[in-house]
Amino acid sequence: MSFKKSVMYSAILQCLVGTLMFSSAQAETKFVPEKFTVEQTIKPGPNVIVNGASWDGASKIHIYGQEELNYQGSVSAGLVSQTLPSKDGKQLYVLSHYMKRYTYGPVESAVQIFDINTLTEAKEIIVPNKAAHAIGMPGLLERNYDDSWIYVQNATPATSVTVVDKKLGKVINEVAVPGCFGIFPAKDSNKFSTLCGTGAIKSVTFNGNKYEISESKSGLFDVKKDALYVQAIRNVNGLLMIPSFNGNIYMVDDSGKAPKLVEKISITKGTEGNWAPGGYQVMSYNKSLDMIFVLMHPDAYEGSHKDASSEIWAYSMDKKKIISRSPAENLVALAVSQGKTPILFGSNEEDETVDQYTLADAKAFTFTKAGSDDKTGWSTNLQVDQ
Amino acid sequence: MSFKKSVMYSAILQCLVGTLMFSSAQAETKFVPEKFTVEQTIKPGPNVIVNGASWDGASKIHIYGQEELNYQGSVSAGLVSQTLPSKDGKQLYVLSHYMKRYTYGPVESAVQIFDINTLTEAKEIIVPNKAAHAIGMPGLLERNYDDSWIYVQNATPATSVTVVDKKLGKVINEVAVPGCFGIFPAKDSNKFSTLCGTGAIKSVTFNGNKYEISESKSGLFDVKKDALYVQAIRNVNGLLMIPSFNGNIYMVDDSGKAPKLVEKISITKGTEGNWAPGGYQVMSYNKSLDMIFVLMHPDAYEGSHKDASSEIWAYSMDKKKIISRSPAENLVALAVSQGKTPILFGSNEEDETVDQYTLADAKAFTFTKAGSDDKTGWSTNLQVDQ
Amino acid sequence: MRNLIDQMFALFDKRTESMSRNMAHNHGRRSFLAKAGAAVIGSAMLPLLPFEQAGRAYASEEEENPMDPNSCSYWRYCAIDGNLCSDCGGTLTSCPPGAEASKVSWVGTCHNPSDGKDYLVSYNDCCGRAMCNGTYCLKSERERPGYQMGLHNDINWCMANTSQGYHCTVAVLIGLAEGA
Amino acid sequence: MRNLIDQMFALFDKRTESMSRNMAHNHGRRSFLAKAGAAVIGSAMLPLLPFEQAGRAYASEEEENPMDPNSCSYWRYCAIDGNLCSDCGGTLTSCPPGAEASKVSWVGTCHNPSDGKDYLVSYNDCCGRAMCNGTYCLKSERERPGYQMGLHNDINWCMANTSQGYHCTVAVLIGLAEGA
Repeated sequence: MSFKKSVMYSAILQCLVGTLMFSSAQAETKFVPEKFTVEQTIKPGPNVIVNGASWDGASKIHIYGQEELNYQGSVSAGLVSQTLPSKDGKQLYVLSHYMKRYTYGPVESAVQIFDINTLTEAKEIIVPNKAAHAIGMPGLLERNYDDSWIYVQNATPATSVTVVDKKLGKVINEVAVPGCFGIFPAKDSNKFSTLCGTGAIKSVTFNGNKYEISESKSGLFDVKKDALYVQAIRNVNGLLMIPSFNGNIYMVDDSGKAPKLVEKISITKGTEGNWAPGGYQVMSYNKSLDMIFVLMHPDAYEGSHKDASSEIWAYSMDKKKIISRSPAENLVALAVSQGKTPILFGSNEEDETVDQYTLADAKAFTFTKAGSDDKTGWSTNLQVDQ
Repeated sequence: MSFKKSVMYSAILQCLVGTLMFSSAQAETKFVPEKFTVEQTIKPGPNVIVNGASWDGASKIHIYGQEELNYQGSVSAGLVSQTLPSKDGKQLYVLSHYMKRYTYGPVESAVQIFDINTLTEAKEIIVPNKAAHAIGMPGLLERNYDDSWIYVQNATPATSVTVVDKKLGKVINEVAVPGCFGIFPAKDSNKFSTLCGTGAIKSVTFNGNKYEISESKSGLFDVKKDALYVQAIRNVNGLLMIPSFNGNIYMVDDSGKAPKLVEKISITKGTEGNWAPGGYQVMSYNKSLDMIFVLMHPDAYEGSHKDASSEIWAYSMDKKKIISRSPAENLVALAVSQGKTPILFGSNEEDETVDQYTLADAKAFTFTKAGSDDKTGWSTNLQVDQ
Repeated sequence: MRNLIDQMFALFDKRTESMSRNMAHNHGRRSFLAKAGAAVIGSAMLPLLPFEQAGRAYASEEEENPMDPNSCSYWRYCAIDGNLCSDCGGTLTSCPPGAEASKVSWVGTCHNPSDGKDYLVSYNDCCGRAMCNGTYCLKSERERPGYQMGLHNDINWCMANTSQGYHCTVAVLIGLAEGA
Repeated sequence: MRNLIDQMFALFDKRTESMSRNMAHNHGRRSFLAKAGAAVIGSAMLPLLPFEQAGRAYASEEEENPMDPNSCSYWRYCAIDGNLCSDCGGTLTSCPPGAEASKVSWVGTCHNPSDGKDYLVSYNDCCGRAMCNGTYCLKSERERPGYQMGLHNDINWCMANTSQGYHCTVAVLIGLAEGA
C-alpha cells in the first residue's frame, strides 16, 4: 500500500512541477507563490468588544481597535451570549448556550475564556443550565474584584448566582437570591450585591463554602416609580453608581454588611423636555474625568426605558452637573474609553452597527460620530478592554 | 416539606382567586380567560417548501401554502441544510450538520424526517460526516424510486454516496464514485446515476450489499464548453432532462446498464440576446403540460451560470418550442406546481424572498408576480410537496 | 386564569425542586420558595401604575392601529418583546404546529381602547424551533428588569422548557386587571 | 506551490485513508485513489478556457475596480464565493487570528490586467469560526459543479478540517496558469 501511494504521489508531483517549470520559464520575472497563513495576533492597543448575540445560531463577538474602529477579529460562541473582559483586559469571558440540535435538545451552558491577543480559547468551563438566556446586558456575567471568580446570573425563572473558580475551571458555589437580579461585585472579592423586587439591595458575602446575605433598608428604590437599571459602576470614591429609569443615579455604599443609599443624584433636574435614559446599557464611566456618559431620549413615558438615544449626556459626578449634550441617534448601549480624551462607542439599534464618537470640540466637550461598522449586526451591549 | 408546599400554594391560590373575583365582579360581562394552545396541523392543501439554509446557525425550512403563499410553519435544522419532500408528499427529509460548538467541534450529520402535516419529527438518522456541506441545490439529497432509501451526496472532497434505509433508520451502504457529483435516481429503485468530471454519466446499480458501476460513453457532455447543472428531472417519457450552462437540455436514457444520450435540445436556438440559464435550481417541470420552466438571463458569459433570472421561459418538451417568456427578476431557484394551471415559486436572491408567479394571461401562457414573502431570507432552492 | 396558575405551579413543582436539590447552603427551602413566590407570582398581580401613555412599536414608522393584531401597535402588545406567532404559522394565542408551548411567561397590563378596560396579558413564548422571522415587536409598558421576573421581557421564556430555543411569542388574555 | 502540493498530499493522506477504511465494497483502494486524484488535482491544472470575459461581482452596483482588493471586482476574485478575510481581521492571503486554515481549496484561473498574465488562484477558506459578516463576493469564472470539485465554489472548503465551520475566504496566488 505504501509503495503504491508513493508512486502515486510522485506522479502527481511530477505533473505539478512540470507544469510549473513550464510556466515559470515563460514568465519574465520568476513567479514566487504566495503563502496561505493565519494571523497570529491582533494589532496592539485598546479594543472595543461588541456582543453580537444570536438567538438561533452562533453568537459572534467582534473585536475592534478603539482608535480606528478597525476590525481585529472575532470569536464565536453559542446562543444568547454575554461577554466580559478580564480585569487586566487580556482575556474575554463569554457565556453562551449550546443545544444539541441548535434550537432544541439537551443544553450545555459554558463560560469560555478567550485570549484577546490571539483570539484563541484558553479554557472552557461548563456551568449549570440555569444561566439566564437573556439579551446582552451588564450584570449577568461578572467577575469578583481580584478576578479569581466568575459570577453567572441564573434564572429558571427562579433566580440564583453560579460562582465559577477561574483557576480550578469549575463551579464552586451557587447562591439562591430569589426575587433579585443582577450581579454587582464588591471591592471585597468575597462579595457581590444584587437588586431585588422589593426595592432592596442585597449583599452576598462568602465565607468558604458558606455565604451570608444582608439586605439594605427595603424601599431603597421604588420599583414602580423609579426602577433601577441592572447596571452598577464603581466611581473613584468607591461608591456604586446605579442609574434609574427616570435619570437618577443612586449612589450606593456596598462596603458595609448591608448596602446603603448614600445619595440620589438627578441628572435631568432643571432640564426641559422630559428626558430619560434608554437602552440596555445606558451608562458608561470615565474614571480620570469622574464623568458618566448616559444615553438619553426626550419625551419619556412609562415603557420608554429601552428606547434608543437621541443624545449622549456627559455628566460630571464631581461637579454634579451636565458638561455636554451630544446628538447621537439610535444607540441602546454605550461604552467609553479611559483617559482624558475619551472615545465613545455605541450599539446602534436602527442601523445595526457599532458607532464611534470622538471629541469634536474639546472646549465644549461635545462628541460627533466619527466611525461606524455594520459587521456587528444588532447588538445590545459592548465593552472596552482597557 | 409537602405540607409546607401545599400551605404555600393555598396562599398563592387564594390571593390570585381573590383578585380575580374582585375584578370579575366589577366587569359588566364575565371575562373568560383565553387558552394558550399549540396548532396541531397546518392547513390542508399543496405546499411549497423553502430551504432557508444557514452557515452558522439553525437552518430554517419554511412551509407555505401554494395558493395563497400563506405561511404554514417551519421546521428547524442544523448547518447548511438540504431538503426533499417524500414521494407521497407527506414527509420532508432534511439533511444538516450539528457541530458541538455550533461552528467548530465534533460534527454530527443527520437526516431528519418530518411529518409535513404536523411539522413534527418522525425520525432522525445519523449519517457519516462526509455529507457535502453545500449550498442548497438539487441532487445532493435524493430518494430512490420507491422511496425506501435516501441518498446523501458526500464530499471530503473525494466524492461518494451514502445510502440510508428509511425503514431501518440507518446507513446501509456507501458508494465511492470519485470525480462524480449529483444523484439522479433511476426508475429502478436499486439504481442512480451521477455526473462525472470526464464528461461521462455513471450509473450505480445495487445488488444486495454490492454495487456495480457502468459508465456512459465519455464525452457525453463537454465540461468546459457546455457543462451540465447538477439537476435532472424525469419527463413523461421516462427520460432524464439535464440542463446545461448554455441552455441545452440533455435527454438521457438511464434505463439500460449504462446511461445514453438520446437527444440534445437547445431551448435558446433562434433567440437573440445570448440567453442562458442561471441559478442553483434553474429548471422545474410540469408533467401534465410536459413543459419545463427555466430561469434565464441575457448576455451570458463564462461565469454567469449562477446569475439570477431576468425571465422565466416556459418550453414545451413535446412541441420543442418556447411557449412563453415571462419577466421575473432575481430568481436563482424555481419550482412549479403540478396540474394544468401551474403556479411558479422562486427564490429571490436580491430581495431574499420567496416569490409566487401565477398565470396572468392563459392564452399567452405568461406569468406575473402575484405574491412574495421575506420570512425565508436568502435561499437557493425550494420544492413543491405535490 | 387556571392556565396561569397551572403554569406557575408547574414551574414551582419542577424547577424549585431541582434547584433546591442542587443547593446545599445555609438557606432553607421554605424561605427560598416563599421569596421566589412573592417575586414571580406577586409581580404578575401588581396594581396598575398611574400612567396610561401609549407605548411605541419597534418599527415606529408603521401605521398605529391599536385594533389590528398584525400591527405592533395592537393594544395587547403593550409589553411584548418578540416575533408574532400569528405571522409564523400560529395565531394570536397559539403556537405554530410542531412548536412547544412555554411553561412560564411574563405578564403585561394593557388597556383595551374598545371597552376601556385593562387586561392582564400573558406573553408566552413558543419553543424548540429556530427564531421565526415573522414581525418583531417590542414595547415595554410597565416592563421591569429581572428583579421583577414576572414582568421582564428581555429574557427567553422558554427557559423552563425541555426545548429551550426561542421561536415566537403570543399574547393571551388571562384576566381583568385589578381595579379595572 | 509547495503549499498547494502539501495541502493536496495532506488531503490524500488524511481523508482518503479514513474514507477507504470505511468502505468495504468491490472497489479497490488504488482505483479509487487514482480517480480521486485525477478529479481533484487534475482539475486545478485545467487549461484556460478560450474566453476572457470579465465576471460580475455579486453587488453589481458597486464601482468596478480590478486593482482594488477591497472590491469584489478585484481581478483575483474571478471565481470567489465567500466573505473576504481581509475584511474580517485577516488579509488577502491570511486568516483572522484564531481561525484555522483550510486544508483543501478550490482554484480559479484569473487574468491580471496589470501584467496581462493569467494566474492560478487558490481560494482557501478559514475555518472554525462563525461566518464573518465582512464583504461577500461571488464570481464564477470557469467555476464548475462538484464533478470538477477542484473548481467548485458552492461548497464549504473547511470540509477536510477538524473545525468545519465556515468563517471567510482568501485568494492566494499559487502559480502562473499554463500557457500564461
